[in-house]
Amino acid sequence: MTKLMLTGRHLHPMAEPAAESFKRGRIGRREFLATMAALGVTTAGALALGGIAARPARAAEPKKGGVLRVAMNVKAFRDPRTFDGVEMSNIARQCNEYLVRWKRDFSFEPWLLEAWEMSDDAKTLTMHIRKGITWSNGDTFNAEDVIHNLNRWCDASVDANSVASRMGALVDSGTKKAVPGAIEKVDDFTVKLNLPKPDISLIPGMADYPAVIMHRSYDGETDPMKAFAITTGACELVSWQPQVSAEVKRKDKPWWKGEFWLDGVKWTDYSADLTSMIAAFESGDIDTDHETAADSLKQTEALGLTNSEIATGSTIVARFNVGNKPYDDVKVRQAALHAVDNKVVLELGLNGKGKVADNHHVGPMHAEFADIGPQQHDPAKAKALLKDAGQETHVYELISLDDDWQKATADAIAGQMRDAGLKVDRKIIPAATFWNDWNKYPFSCTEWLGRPLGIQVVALAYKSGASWNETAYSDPKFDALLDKALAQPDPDKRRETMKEIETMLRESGIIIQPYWRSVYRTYRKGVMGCDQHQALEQHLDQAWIESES
Amino acid sequence: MSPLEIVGQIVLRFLPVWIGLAAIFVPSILFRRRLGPYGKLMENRVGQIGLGLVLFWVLAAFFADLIITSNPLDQVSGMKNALPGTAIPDRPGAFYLLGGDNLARDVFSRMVMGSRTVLAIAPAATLFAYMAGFMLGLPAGYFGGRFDTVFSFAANLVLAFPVILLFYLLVTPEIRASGIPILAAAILFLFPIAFFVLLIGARFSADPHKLVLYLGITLVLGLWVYSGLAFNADPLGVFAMDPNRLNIFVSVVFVNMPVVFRIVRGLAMEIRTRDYIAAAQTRGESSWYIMLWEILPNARGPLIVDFCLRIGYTTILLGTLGFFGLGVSPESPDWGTTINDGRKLLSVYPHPALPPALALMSLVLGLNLLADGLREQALKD
Amino acid sequence: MGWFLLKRVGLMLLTAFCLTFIVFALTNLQPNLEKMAKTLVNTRMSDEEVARWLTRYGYEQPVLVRYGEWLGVMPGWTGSDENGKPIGRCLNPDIAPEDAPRFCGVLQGNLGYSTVFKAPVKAIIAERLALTGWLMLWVMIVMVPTALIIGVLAGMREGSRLDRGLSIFSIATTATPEYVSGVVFISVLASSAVGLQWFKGSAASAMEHMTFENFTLPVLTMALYGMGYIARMTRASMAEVMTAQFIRTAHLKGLSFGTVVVRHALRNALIAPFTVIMLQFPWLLTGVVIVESLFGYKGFGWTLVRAADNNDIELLLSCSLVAVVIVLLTQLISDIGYVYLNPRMRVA
Amino acid sequence: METPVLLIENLSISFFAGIGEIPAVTNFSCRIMPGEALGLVGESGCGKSTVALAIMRYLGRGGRITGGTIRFDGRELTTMSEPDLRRLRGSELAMIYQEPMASLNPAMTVGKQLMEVPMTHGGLGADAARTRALEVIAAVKLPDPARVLQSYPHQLSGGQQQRVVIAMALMSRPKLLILDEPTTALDVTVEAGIVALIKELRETSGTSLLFISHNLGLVLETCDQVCVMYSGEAVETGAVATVFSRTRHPYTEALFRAIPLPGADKTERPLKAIPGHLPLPYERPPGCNFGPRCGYFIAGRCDGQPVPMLDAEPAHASRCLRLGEIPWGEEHAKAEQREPFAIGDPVLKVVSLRKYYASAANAIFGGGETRTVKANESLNFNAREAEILAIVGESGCGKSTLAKILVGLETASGGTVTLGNQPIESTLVQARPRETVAAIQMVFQNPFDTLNPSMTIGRQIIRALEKFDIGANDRDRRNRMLELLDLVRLPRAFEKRRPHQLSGGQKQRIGIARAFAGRPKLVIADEPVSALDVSVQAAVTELLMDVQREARTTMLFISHDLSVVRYLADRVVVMYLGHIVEQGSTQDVFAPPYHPYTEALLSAVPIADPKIEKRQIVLSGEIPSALSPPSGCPFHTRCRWKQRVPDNRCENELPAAAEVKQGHAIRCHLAAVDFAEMEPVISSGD
Repeated sequence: MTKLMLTGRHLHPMAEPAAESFKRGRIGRREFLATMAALGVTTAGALALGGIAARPARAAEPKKGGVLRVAMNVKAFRDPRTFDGVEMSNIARQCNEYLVRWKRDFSFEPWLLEAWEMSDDAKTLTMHIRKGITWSNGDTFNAEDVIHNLNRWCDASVDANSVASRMGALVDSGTKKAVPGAIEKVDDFTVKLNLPKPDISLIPGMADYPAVIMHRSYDGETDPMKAFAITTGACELVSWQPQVSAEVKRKDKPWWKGEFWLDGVKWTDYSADLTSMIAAFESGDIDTDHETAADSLKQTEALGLTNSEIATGSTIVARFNVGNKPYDDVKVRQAALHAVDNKVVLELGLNGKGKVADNHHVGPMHAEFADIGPQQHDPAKAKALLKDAGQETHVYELISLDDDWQKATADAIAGQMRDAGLKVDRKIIPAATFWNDWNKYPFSCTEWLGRPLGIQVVALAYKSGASWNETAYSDPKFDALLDKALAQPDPDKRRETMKEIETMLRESGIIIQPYWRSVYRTYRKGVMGCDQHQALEQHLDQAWIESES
Repeated sequence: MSPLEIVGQIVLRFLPVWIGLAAIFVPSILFRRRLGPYGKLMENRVGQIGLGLVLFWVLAAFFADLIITSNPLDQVSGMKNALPGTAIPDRPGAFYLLGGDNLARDVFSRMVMGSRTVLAIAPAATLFAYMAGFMLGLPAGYFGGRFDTVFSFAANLVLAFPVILLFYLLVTPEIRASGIPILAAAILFLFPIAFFVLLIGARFSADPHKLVLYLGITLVLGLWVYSGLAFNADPLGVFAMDPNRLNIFVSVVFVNMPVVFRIVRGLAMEIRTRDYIAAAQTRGESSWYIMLWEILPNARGPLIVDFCLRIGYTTILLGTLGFFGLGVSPESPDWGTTINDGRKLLSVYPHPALPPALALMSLVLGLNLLADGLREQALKD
Repeated sequence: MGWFLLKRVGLMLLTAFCLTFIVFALTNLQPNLEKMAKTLVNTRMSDEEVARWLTRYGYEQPVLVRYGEWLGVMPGWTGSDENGKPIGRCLNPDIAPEDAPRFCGVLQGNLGYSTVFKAPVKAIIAERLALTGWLMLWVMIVMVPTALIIGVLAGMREGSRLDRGLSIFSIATTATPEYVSGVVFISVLASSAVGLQWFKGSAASAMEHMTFENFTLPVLTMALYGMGYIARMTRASMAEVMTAQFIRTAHLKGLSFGTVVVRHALRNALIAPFTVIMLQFPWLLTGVVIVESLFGYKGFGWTLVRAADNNDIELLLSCSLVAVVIVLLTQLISDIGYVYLNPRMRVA
Repeated sequence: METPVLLIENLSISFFAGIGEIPAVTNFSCRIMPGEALGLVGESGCGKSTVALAIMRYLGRGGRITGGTIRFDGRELTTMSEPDLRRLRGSELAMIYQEPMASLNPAMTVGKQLMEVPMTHGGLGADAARTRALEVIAAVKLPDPARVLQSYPHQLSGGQQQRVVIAMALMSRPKLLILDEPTTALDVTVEAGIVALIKELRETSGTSLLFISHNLGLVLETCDQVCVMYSGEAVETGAVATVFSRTRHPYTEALFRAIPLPGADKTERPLKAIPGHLPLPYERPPGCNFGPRCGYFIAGRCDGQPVPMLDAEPAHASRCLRLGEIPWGEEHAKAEQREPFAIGDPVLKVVSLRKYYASAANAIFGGGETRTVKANESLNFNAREAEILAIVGESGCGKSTLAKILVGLETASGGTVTLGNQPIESTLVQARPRETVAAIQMVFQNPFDTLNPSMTIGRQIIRALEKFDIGANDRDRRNRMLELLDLVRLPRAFEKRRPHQLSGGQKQRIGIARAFAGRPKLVIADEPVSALDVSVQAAVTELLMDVQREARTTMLFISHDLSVVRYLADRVVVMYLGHIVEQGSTQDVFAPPYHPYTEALLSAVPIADPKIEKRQIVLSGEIPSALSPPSGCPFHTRCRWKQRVPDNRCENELPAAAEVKQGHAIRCHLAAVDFAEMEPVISSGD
């Protein structure tokens, strides 16, 4: 019989209702899997509960050897908890590992943890650490390492520690450190987290890219060679030259997890220029890339390369900052929403490579998604709303990054608004500068990566006064609804609240959220197992080179 | 549409340009004997071709509204990367003659409209660079001495800067926020006013009535344009400059200025040894009169040639800015930006990038040929 | 001669001083510092975090003081990081803080540390400049002789059909910017779209080993754009020399056309283009930026763009230093070379 | 009978350009016998150089021989193949032209350029070629031949360069040497040296010469035969003495009337300019080309048919139909005599004027050291109202600096200059009051440079009027401008023209009009006619004098041409290296006693009158550089009288200016006895 829970405990009470929702089609596959993982249900158990057939085993037999050449921006290494791009983690993750891995099928695989279990009230998380893993210096991987990392993650006083926000309930808002007594070492291989309030997002948080597990001696060293001197992973770092390239090679010693097929991996930075990456593919200089822009797919196909696709919860929003006149007037904002046909934005901005979204930043991939219907596309109404607001002459200035698809999307939105008779100017700010004021621009486009739970993003981005609330939207009623939703572990129950939240969000008109993106990775024939991941992670332990180029 | 039909349609769309070209060229060739230096240009094949190419784009920019088939910003669903000659859905009889770009906009119309942006910025920026070059280069060349040393040093300083770095430092939003471009514009745009004030002042110093009248007109007009361009504060709202465009404009002027300075300075140094300058000096003419009325008109030959070349160079420079993502404005149909946008998909869709690239090449080529023709004519005299 | 060199070196230093100060002032504008902090720490940092970080790392001192530190005439800043460890401009993990020097600027031979590349500026500049050096070398090898041949052939018989053809060709090359020709070359000669995959459209592999395949296109792109100008200068110079009286003298001495061209015209005709060729070096620097970005060749130009993009202050300063030195050095060589080529300029 | 070295018969040359065929030379014939020298004379544009280049078969693109034959030593040149021509050129046929500097390859040593000739033609090895080069260099009297061979052309002076060019032409002992205005670009004393050299070489080598010049005097000195050209044709040929003493063509006669020969006098025998101008090649009149400008023209006859060459006497031919009817040699200028003219009080007083410049030693590698150029050294002279004071001297003597100080383009380093009662030596023109500015004006040397090319003639004159505060309003000034055009005898329609539409003489008239616009007290004329053709020179000289007389203006006439000075000036100041070496009335200066320099200058001036006898005094050496002037007397390095002065005083001591006569001062150490021994340089043969 399938082992349902990761630990020995009996099935979590919330698991079966969730499975029920899934079977009725109220939540999607990946949302279901995410929920199950959060509760500590095994993947196999989740599959069984959800009535999903397990994936067939690999068709081909992996081959050992070869260096995989990857095109990717090589950003400078920094303390992993402050990573602000998945690219950094993709080098780091070959050397050091994560407690949990978010797999391509949206399930969570225990990695350095062997198992975890969530108490019924969702306030206690017990983590069982995998035994038999040793650091490259001979130290045994144990609770000390995990606690060291947990404490570092929870230190919100450190600038730009982005794991702190993922640790949610563990962080004391006063001291900006872990809540005293929350992290409890049970024994050398068991750690218990005692949460002051229920939090169902911890395990997904630990799978996120900044949560690399470093050795207990790690203290913020920024030289990657020193930082990765002691590792648990399959590879060791050979070089890490920011902006240029990075290289790892397989260790001589066997890896606890088993086989790592590649001899090594070399990432080369081709900057953001698509042409040079295509040229690199053509020249046979690279085997695969980090991400392929939707617009380039046709080119890569023309080159006879393979594209791997995955739909994600990543999206872009054109948001108003209500602190700026005339966007304090909901009519002006609504006019824009009515003017834009999200379908066309998807077509022109992303080459149709995604799903149309409905301007409320919760999607069908989220467990708690409530379908409130598509945004009404009504140019006449848009014009009328603007007239009502007395802003007929207003010129919207839409700001975006100069990144290709983001720029194209913003241009498409601007085009739609113009079609409806609104006046729009476009302004582009280079990536390096964009973030200086990203949350203060009156009307701009921001990219949001997908998170396993729908409520996660909404709480992060639209709650009054939240540090990433770029809309300056503030409504006590909305905040109350958010609190309510956050306290409801059951997605079905949460859905009712979500319906209100989604409706309020859309009616407030603060965001145009045209689509959910699909992301792509391209690789040449003869390279196996480097399919794109929903969070752009590179799980290269699964990759191997069938034939040299 | 077949390729032939596309070409035919395009030729037809350019009808106003053909008429304009004919209206300019036929009388020019007929009366070339009476038209002085310009008429002589008509006897030079290279100059004729160059002038033709330049005029083609000038007229295209002028008649752009008549030529375009779609609004250059209109995005039509279904026309993304459409091939040349694709019919527009819901608009019977309408086509994207050169296809659609990545945002489903009409490449043809964008190329035609792009000529406006290019021809609005490049010649104007070159002109401003010339004004500044005159105001600094003439005295430097004419007087020499310490003034020359200081300004030549400054010019060399700017020239020692890698152009790209300069642009990276000048065209960023950070610099815009710091107000430096406005300040620079405030100074640079003063040069033309100073130029005309001195020009008139030197000429009519003996005639107070005319002096006051002309100076008054110059100052009123000049300051009016000035308030609009430099500070975006034109009380009547006629002259305005988008801050991003102002920034680029100022930077381009700034980069060109030292080169023009050096040319003007060199010419002034050469011409000041002429007897007619000595004659003017022995008449007791003021220095500015000599510089602006005696030296400058006689330096015009090489200056006009360089002016043509410089417009071409500035056009390329604007394209370079687009290439580095520092371009005019995101949706602008200017050629540099469209080339850069189009090149990303070049290997599958060459049609969005090639027309603006060819347009840019032909304009710059035209300017170069024109300059060459002018130079050859000057040598023959 | 000695005095002349001294004067030029002095001028070079003064120019470098002024230029770096301008670069320093521009890169240290508050928004630029903020941008830098965000790229270095985290793009979504809050304003307070940025301010704290800037203060901690010594960026909040007056610009003049910091420029002095860079020059090495002011003692480097010191402070402590969030963990209380001593940090400072002159500190280095390999040396105990007590033993670290007080001054560490350009005067002490320290060009600083690149925030983007996380390495000493000196090492980066040396490595990248060497790469660009190769590119420039090949561009020169291709461009100069071709341009001179075209120019001489065209100018030899001014107005002939050969002259017309070559002149139009030279004009066309100068009218085609690198970002146009490079793109066209890639799509025609290197992409599978056209099918002529003669060369590689990416020069990234040329950084390790240059081959005909991976280095031709960048070299060609740059050489072509620069060639027209030199060719036209040579042509003009040649045409002028060909009308000179001493050419007539040579003809009337009974020399053949070929002898006249080679022995009498060429040397005189090449004096002017020499200056032009030398002054092409600084221009190549700009071209190099475009071509290196286009072909993914990580040389000096590419470094410059990276540094500028990320407001890497000390790297930018060194880049501009290099630029100044290249510009002024080529000017110097051009001046001296002109004198040596042109006997008229030599002291009797 | 001997074969002529050169025989040209009915040669016609045309240029083909965009406008069509332009006939440059029509029906030209001439002959040079071995050892003979033929002078080809005519004004610019008459086709002299074209003939020379046609002989070399080097007409350039567009130039073509359309008819006739050129036989060189019996061989037909017009049809000769290019390789044959090449063998001829430089070996048997050599050519020298006007500017020596431009004729030499600046990037090659003199030696290499010389050696090239025998190595190409004689098949000589390098060593033999070098030996030959040394020989020839010595033959052209260049000092230190070995050093010369290693020099680059720019390291030699203009005179030395021309000697090198001559040497190069002589390297292969040519049968015919063509000299195209070989001395025009040189100073008079240097020119005299070259002319002497040419004469000598002719005697020693027996080479035939084709000597092209616009200067009749030079031709007289160097040639046996002369051919006068006008508008593409030979109009008169014959032996030099015959043609010059028994002129049989109206054009040749008119030329002689236009040049200031020693007999000319500004009041009694003024110069007579040739009216009209040289017709353009494609606008030649029917019949006689000179017809429209000829005083003996008879309509219907002279313009009826092409005029053939007619024999006036044996070996003397003329292209004039009325050869037998014209009363040749008769004086007919009496009606145009001028009234003698009274000279007033001193207007300009120059006392101890000094001007020093600081000059960097070397432009590029120069260090901090600067050297002082002493351009003017203690100048003292006066100029009176209505007087023409000539300032004479060769290039570098400081005359232009003096002019600059007077007009206020420079300030003096010392001394005083007083105009009227006003000291002006230290006031720049900008600081001078308008009246003073208007009071001192200048006429410039180069007519092509004196007018602003981009302004209309009228505008330029009006601007001067504006600056001089003349006329109450624009209409007044325009009227005044038209009057000025009348004054300089130009049509009023010129008002709207631009300078490039005017000929050199016309431009110079505008320059005169402009200078006289403000009724100046003092006009400085800086070689105003030296760049003009002979016939135009006369007109402009006369005009200048008329205008000056009418306004009673004082004129400083700067010139190196002593014939014009003798004709025009009331008094003469001779300058050498910044010093005034002699001054006095014209008669006094042109008669002994002379300053040794004046003596040499006088001797150097070629005179186109076979009746005049001239002592030949050729100055040795070069004009010293103003940067390192000789100590003592500046002229001592070239003075032939030096040994008469004891104790090396000339080397060590600057002589004082001593009056040898009332108003005639000479700055020389020579004693009165020596002065008394001096003979006139020029004497009339009768």
